[in-house]
Amino acid sequence: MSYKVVHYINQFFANIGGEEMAHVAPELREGCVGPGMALNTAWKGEAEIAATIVCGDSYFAEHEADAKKQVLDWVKEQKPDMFIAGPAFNAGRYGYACATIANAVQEELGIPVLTGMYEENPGADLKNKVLIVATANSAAGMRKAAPAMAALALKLMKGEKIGASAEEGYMPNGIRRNFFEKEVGAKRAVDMLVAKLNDKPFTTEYPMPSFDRVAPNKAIKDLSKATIALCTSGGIVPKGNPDHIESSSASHYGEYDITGVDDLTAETYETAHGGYDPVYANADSDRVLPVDVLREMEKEGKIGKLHNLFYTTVGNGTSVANAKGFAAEYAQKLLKAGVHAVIMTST
Amino acid sequence: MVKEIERAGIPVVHMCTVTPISMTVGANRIVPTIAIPHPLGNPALTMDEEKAIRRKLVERALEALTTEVEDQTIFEV
Amino acid sequence: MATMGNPRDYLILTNNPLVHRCMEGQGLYTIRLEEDKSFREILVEARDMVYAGHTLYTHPLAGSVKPNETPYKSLIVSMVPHGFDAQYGELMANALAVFDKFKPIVRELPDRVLRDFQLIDYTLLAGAIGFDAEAGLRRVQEAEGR
Amino acid sequence: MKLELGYIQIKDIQFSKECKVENGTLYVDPDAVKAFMYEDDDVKAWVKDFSFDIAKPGESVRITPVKDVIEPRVKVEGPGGVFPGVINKVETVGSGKTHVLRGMAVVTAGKIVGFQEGIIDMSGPGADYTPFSKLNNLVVVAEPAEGYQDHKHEYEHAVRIAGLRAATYIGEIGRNVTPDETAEFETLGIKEGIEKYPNLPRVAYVHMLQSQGLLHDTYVYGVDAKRSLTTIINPTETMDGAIISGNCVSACDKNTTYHHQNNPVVANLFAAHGKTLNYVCNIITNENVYLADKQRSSDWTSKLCRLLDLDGALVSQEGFGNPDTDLIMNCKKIELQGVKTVIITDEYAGQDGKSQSLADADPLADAVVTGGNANEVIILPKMDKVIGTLDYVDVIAGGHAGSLRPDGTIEAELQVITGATNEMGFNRLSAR
Repeated sequence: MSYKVVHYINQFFANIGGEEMAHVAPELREGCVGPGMALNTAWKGEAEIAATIVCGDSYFAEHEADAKKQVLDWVKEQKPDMFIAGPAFNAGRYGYACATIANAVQEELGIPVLTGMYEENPGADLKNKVLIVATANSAAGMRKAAPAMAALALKLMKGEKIGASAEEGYMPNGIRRNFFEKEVGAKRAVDMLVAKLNDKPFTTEYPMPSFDRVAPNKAIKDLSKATIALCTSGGIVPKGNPDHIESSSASHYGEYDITGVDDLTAETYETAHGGYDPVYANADSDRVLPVDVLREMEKEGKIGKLHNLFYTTVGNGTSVANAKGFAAEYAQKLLKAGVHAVIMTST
Repeated sequence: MVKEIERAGIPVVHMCTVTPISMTVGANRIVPTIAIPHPLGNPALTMDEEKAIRRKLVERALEALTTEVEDQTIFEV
Repeated sequence: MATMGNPRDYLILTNNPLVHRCMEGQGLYTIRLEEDKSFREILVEARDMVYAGHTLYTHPLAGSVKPNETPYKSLIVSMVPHGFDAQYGELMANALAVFDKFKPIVRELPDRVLRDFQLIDYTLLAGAIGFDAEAGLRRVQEAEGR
Repeated sequence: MKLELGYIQIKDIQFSKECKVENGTLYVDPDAVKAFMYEDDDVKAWVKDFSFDIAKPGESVRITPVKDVIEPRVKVEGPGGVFPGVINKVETVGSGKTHVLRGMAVVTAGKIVGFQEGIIDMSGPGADYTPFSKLNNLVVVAEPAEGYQDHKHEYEHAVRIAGLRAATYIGEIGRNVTPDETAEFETLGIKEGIEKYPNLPRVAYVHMLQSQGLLHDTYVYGVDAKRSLTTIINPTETMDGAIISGNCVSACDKNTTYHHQNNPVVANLFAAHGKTLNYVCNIITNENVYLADKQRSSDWTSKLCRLLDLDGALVSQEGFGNPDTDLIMNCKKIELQGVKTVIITDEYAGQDGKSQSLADADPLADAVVTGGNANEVIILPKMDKVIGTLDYVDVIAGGHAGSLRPDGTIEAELQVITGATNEMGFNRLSAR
């Protein structure tokens, strides 16, 4: 029995047409189409493309939600062992569609996925979420890309352990994997140094963690129409700490409604933070979370609205990964609630 | 944490006493505050004076949110 | 390297009783022994002091014993704050990140192993400030009649 | 300074009443080795007994807990003797001729502390990760004298010296043997080098030495490295045992004495010397716990790089955690002097490979070679024979509760394997 694969390609690779046909809606075809043939050949019967989904690049970009839903429905019906998209090479919108749809299939249907594209393709932004085989920057690279993708896909279908990115040809995805190089480390180091000394290209084996800076967002134009939310790492919670937020190494964050609250008082709020002297915050939590003045400004019409929920964590000893996770999660909530700007206070 | 909020597309101002920490965690708009245990207050003052200072700091924070910045910027009070 | 720091300014944060036994009263430094604190809690305490402006004198990840193996941690910060230094703040934050990436090991350690972990932690600390670790041990052993 | 190494290939080791090398077989009398080890007072005082064993490549044998690995060598011409300042008197080595018993090693093993670590498997999957599985090993297991628990410093010292003495004794057996192969290594004086290789980039090796305390030390001509300022040493001196290991924590990335004798960075820089670069010298610097020491030592390293007018420097590391800070400080400061660097390290990226690999980082460290992720989990099958003891496997680095399974297999992180993720670049293992 061979493994069953669903393949996603765009209008160009399905021979429908170029840019002028990029508007075509998704369509499901039986068997393999275009580049799928190369994959089938490489699998030698061990796996086979059962169906191919063709979608115009502009259509996907302009109707992402609809396209996604349609593709997911079809893939679900097919019950494949694997979903492959592309390769997209340097085609930007196609690459974006491949990575996005592969990510959706993986997350929502739990099916292994793989795509391929050129490193600078905007779709490669998702490389930490979706396995992406690095390809050349034009379709001329198909001859190399197809066998690499086929081999990696087969491993994924068989549930085999996959090797390091350098061995398997996928883009580094933030997961470090060991493997044996051809030369010992010292030889590689000397070669790298000689290249560096001669201004020749070399590739570091461990890229330093990007000193990840997020560019500042645009300023808000009109405060009087803006919804402002308050967040704090100072651990302000309703008196009695109802959610039992730990004083250090917190495992969750707090979300509290301040509808109708004009002032935080010693009777109503306190801090759960264990890392600083809590006396001042307990006596008047506005000293950490300035609800009182923001309410005033709301009444004066200086700001549009103070968001009715605030988010709280304790900075003290909470692991970086956790803190990041908490903030990423409640940031989405703030976004959905239509918050325009955030004041974050720290102790 | 400020970075995650910024990443979600919401402008954020970090009010923080130790501004170098704020710089290291990647905040873009920073307003220095009073002291670690009471960033937005000063127990040595009367409640009214304290609130006035708090208001000044929050106004500065709102000003930061309405100011375009290119890079990490500290909005001294 | 024997260092030229000012021992009066050394505050030794530790959960290791051996550090206290061997070093208490033998120098101008101050020892804050907190036996009920975990390795991580000692790091957090130090980090918060560093954030509050205390100088960090020793590296928080001294030694190659992994943080999920040994329960003991000793390090030195200044008695009084001298002003926040971002470099120390980063070292402390990184040390906590390193601690957190190791998978916690749940186990009962036999006494002899605990004693050895205490010994290693103590010698690393002693070595850092030029305190004669062997002499310290001998003094304690003699006092305890061994 | 010029040194000729004469390699005597050892293909087999056998116990015998007579000590000799014949047709690639080392015949050795354990009693004679033992007697030589006991000539040292500290060994006499702290080691109750030694037992000897031989482990050969491909055998179903596990050696654990390993303390040190040492290659037997003997100086046959030129000043000084091997392991100067420790076994032989303090006299500058690194010139003349030295015989090497290649293809074998003396491995010291036995308990020192309760979490003693270091595994060498002679076959199976674990053997792929340690270079010592490819050698014929004469294993010396030490048993401590009564009361050693209160004298770990003295006992560690005794076992360290015992291993070096055993290697010295065996090296001596090769004194009058004709080497199978010889090789010459020479670095030049500064002016001489510039005149001879005017167009080649000038490169030095920045060799970081573990120097933190008990079981974390390195000795240079007998001096504890933590008490030394950053300094310069000729690469050939290290071939005569000028640097020895007193480090026995973090098995995967500690440098054994064997690593120092056979430093792969030295070997590969010599291979490129006069062709693509001009190998100037080694700079040795320490990894101390006290932060001001780190500051001072890395300042000094970069200062020497500038003083030597280097174009490039290769930096190697030893150990886990805080040496990452020394590594990054060295790299950054050297780069800021306008000297290009490549650094060699290993990674602790967590069992899932998702965590940040190093405890420190800097954008100037843009050329990194890695020895792999030490947290990666490996299953080591049961071996027919254990030399040493498995008592410590549950406690050792990377081992975790239940790591020694009832069927004799061991589930552990690569950390437990001696030399697995070596930060001098001794191995082929890497990660991406």
